[in-house]
Amino acid sequence: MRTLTIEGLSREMVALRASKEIHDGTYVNLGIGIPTIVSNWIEGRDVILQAEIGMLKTGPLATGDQIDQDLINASCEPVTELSGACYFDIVESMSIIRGGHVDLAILGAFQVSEKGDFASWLNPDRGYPHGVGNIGGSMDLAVGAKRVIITMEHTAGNRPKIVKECTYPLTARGVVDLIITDLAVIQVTPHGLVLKEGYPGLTTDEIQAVTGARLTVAQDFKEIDL
Amino acid sequence: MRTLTIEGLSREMVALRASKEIHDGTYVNLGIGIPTIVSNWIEGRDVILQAEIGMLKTGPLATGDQIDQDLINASCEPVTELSGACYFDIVESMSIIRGGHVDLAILGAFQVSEKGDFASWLNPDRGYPHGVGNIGGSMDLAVGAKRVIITMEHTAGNRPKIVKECTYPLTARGVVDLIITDLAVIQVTPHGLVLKEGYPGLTTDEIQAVTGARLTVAQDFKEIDL
Amino acid sequence: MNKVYPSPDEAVSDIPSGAVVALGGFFTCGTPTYLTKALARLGVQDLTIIIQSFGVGATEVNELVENRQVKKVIGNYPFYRSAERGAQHLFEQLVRFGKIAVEVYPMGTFVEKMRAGGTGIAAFYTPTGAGTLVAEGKETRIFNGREHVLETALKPDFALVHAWKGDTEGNLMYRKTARNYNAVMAMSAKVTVAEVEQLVNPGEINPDCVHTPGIYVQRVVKVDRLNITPSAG
Amino acid sequence: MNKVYPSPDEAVSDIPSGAVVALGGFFTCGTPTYLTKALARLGVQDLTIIIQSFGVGATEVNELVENRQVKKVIGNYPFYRSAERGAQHLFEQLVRFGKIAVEVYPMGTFVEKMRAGGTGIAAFYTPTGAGTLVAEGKETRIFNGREHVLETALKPDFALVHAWKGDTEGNLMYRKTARNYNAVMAMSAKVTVAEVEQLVNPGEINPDCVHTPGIYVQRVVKVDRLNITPSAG
Repeated sequence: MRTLTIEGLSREMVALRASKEIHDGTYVNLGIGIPTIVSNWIEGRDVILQAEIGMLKTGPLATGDQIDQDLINASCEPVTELSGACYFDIVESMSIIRGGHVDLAILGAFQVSEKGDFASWLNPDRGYPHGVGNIGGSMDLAVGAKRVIITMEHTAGNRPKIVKECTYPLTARGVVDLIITDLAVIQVTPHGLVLKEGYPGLTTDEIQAVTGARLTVAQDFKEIDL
Repeated sequence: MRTLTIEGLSREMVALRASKEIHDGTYVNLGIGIPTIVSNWIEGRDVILQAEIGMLKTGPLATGDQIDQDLINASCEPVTELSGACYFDIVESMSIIRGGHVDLAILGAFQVSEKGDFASWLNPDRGYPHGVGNIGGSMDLAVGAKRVIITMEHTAGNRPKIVKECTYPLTARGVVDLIITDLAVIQVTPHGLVLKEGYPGLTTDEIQAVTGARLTVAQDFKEIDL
Repeated sequence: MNKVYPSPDEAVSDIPSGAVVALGGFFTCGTPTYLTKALARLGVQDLTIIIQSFGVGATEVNELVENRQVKKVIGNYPFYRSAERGAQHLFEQLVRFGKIAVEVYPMGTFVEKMRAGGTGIAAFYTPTGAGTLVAEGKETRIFNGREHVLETALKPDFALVHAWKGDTEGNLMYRKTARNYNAVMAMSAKVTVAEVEQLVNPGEINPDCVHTPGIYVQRVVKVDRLNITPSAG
Repeated sequence: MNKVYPSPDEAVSDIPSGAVVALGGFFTCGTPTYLTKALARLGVQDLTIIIQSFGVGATEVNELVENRQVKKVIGNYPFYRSAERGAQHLFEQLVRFGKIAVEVYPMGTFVEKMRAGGTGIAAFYTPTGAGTLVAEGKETRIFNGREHVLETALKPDFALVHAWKGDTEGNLMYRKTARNYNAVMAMSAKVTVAEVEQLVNPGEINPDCVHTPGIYVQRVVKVDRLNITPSAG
């Protein structure tokens, strides 16, 4: 058995893999972190981005003269608007999200469980009072989007982030459809986790070894398809 | 004792009396019937009319070239807009009404009780199935407006419309503040109805005789103040 | 993301019998005339129609009644104000004889139920209707000393709405009081079809003035502006 | 109906200690900078502040913390994303040591609670937060096979909001994503004070493009447009 010191996919490549899950003609919300990078891979495609702050058709990050202080994304970065954009308030934005109008949300997470629960908003290590953390739009996206994909590192140091039961406070229960990490693509099914794709050269046993929940290997298991 | 064949105030005069309850600098919603006529008496005053259909600063009825098919009131009459008007959808319109943002609603009724209940939306004589009638915005205005004034004929034929208990299906319970009829102005208080003003020449006993609930005569009872 | 359909008939062609269909408009104002006529031509049956008002104004709605396509109406102001006119009206006759079921709600509850359907809220407590026939058979509860009625979400299968301006991706703008029920029905339905008087390209509507974000709208049809005389019939 | 106040200080002068005050804005975008500074100058204490975020962006909000005017915060994203930066931030330190109470809600619940306060709905059932810490101590109920959490209305005493354009009667228009929380806070509060970059006469805003109808706004103050560099701190 070899030691796993493998690099895995870069964040950019994880985002690229995630971008392949986006169908043309759909509305997508991208969370903070790796999901934000996904936007670089869909420029020019027939995909409309929704932003929590109250916008449809968010364009790429604004630079130089494009920067408008009244036009930011949920990470407070200046962005641009594409032709046909529209603005609305956060009540409407949350109606769009919670009401099931967004086709796909791609989010980050601390942990994902084999049941499709995930935890993303409260790191207990920060030591805040009970139940206090940065929720943002994550819980609404989790319950409202028609499909939820989590993109994240496969492990935090040596600790698996894909687990049997989340130990961090949950964002939502049973909502994750697909997990895309630097090492694998894993589908959440009613029968547990199915390993669909792996990092080139890694065996399924090696992936299982860094995963905290049991993986069933898909019949069509293959190398991650970029 | 004389027979009451008195005419009482015309609908226009009832509306005029009601208009005196409107304070400058307030937002007012006027119902169908006599309340609609009130708008004639407040032209030029610093009062803003709210319309259920989704408008602030409704102006007088439109005539001739002013008529715009996209600009009507809740009675489907073409109206005009005053400078500074704005439009919104009916969800927002009902937020304004139910949310307590309207200072005064002037509405019509079939019956008003001594407790301030009133009935205005379902005439059982029309013979519809149980609970089916034209509600419109009446129930929302009744519970939402900061002050509710009912303008109506004092009686329907010989039948009192001001009663101990409403026999018609209620619009709302305990919400009426003031009743203005062709014969009297009556305040609803926690201790019952107080007769404040009467039609010139009518005695308080004569008004009591055509009223189905007990009236307390106000110490400052006077002729209707037009 | 081109959502333009070539005709009203094609835009409503998959509405099945038994569907729940919301029709925008307030009396004669902002009604989806072309789409409603297309629905009448389609001839599907057993429809549940969500609409402010049946008797008054928009005659094309009555085609649905004359064709016996309507099983049930959910609305707010179903009848003519005048009892005499109402008595002569086919819709009211069918209601009286139990051929069409009618469910009425206070205006605020009516729209809030649809908004709840569109916004993913299952139910809400409103003070409107407490202590009246509207509350019959419903749960009530005291909040802040005041009785409230529990009302649940209403989510139409389809909404047919009328807008003044729309772009090819479904962003809509309404004109004056023609906005009325159209906006909430558009956000509420599973499939929203909008007829628009002016069809424009993305970017031609001021992004700060869009009333219905395109994400709520699945289909757009260009229609001519009709000349309508406002009238409560 | 002239609602114009001569200065931010005069427009907030009656906010008492212990008041519940909502502050619009999302990080650095659309924040009521002038009104917040005026509230800091006013020096009232024991405030409950309703705001998206404390740590990030808008520094004038931190003046309220430095002055020890804040008893409690109700929000959605209170802290810096970076633990290191947060640890150095007075607000987070005060929270950690229990000097400022914090109540957080999912974004949709946070705004829906305020909307409920403004629209006269006492409470609502949302699927968001079900099965999480957010639902602790709250009633839950199954609708359509899915667990929902009962959340109640939140009605601030005052809202301080920032708008791009406002007329003297309080009709407001926001610009791009600066609309964010401002609209719902304006409709929710008992008293709403708006600072506006452009103060115009009634009729100078397109009536179809008003975002906040004037009926929700009690006071309007003209302020200069600031030059802000968007930054999450």
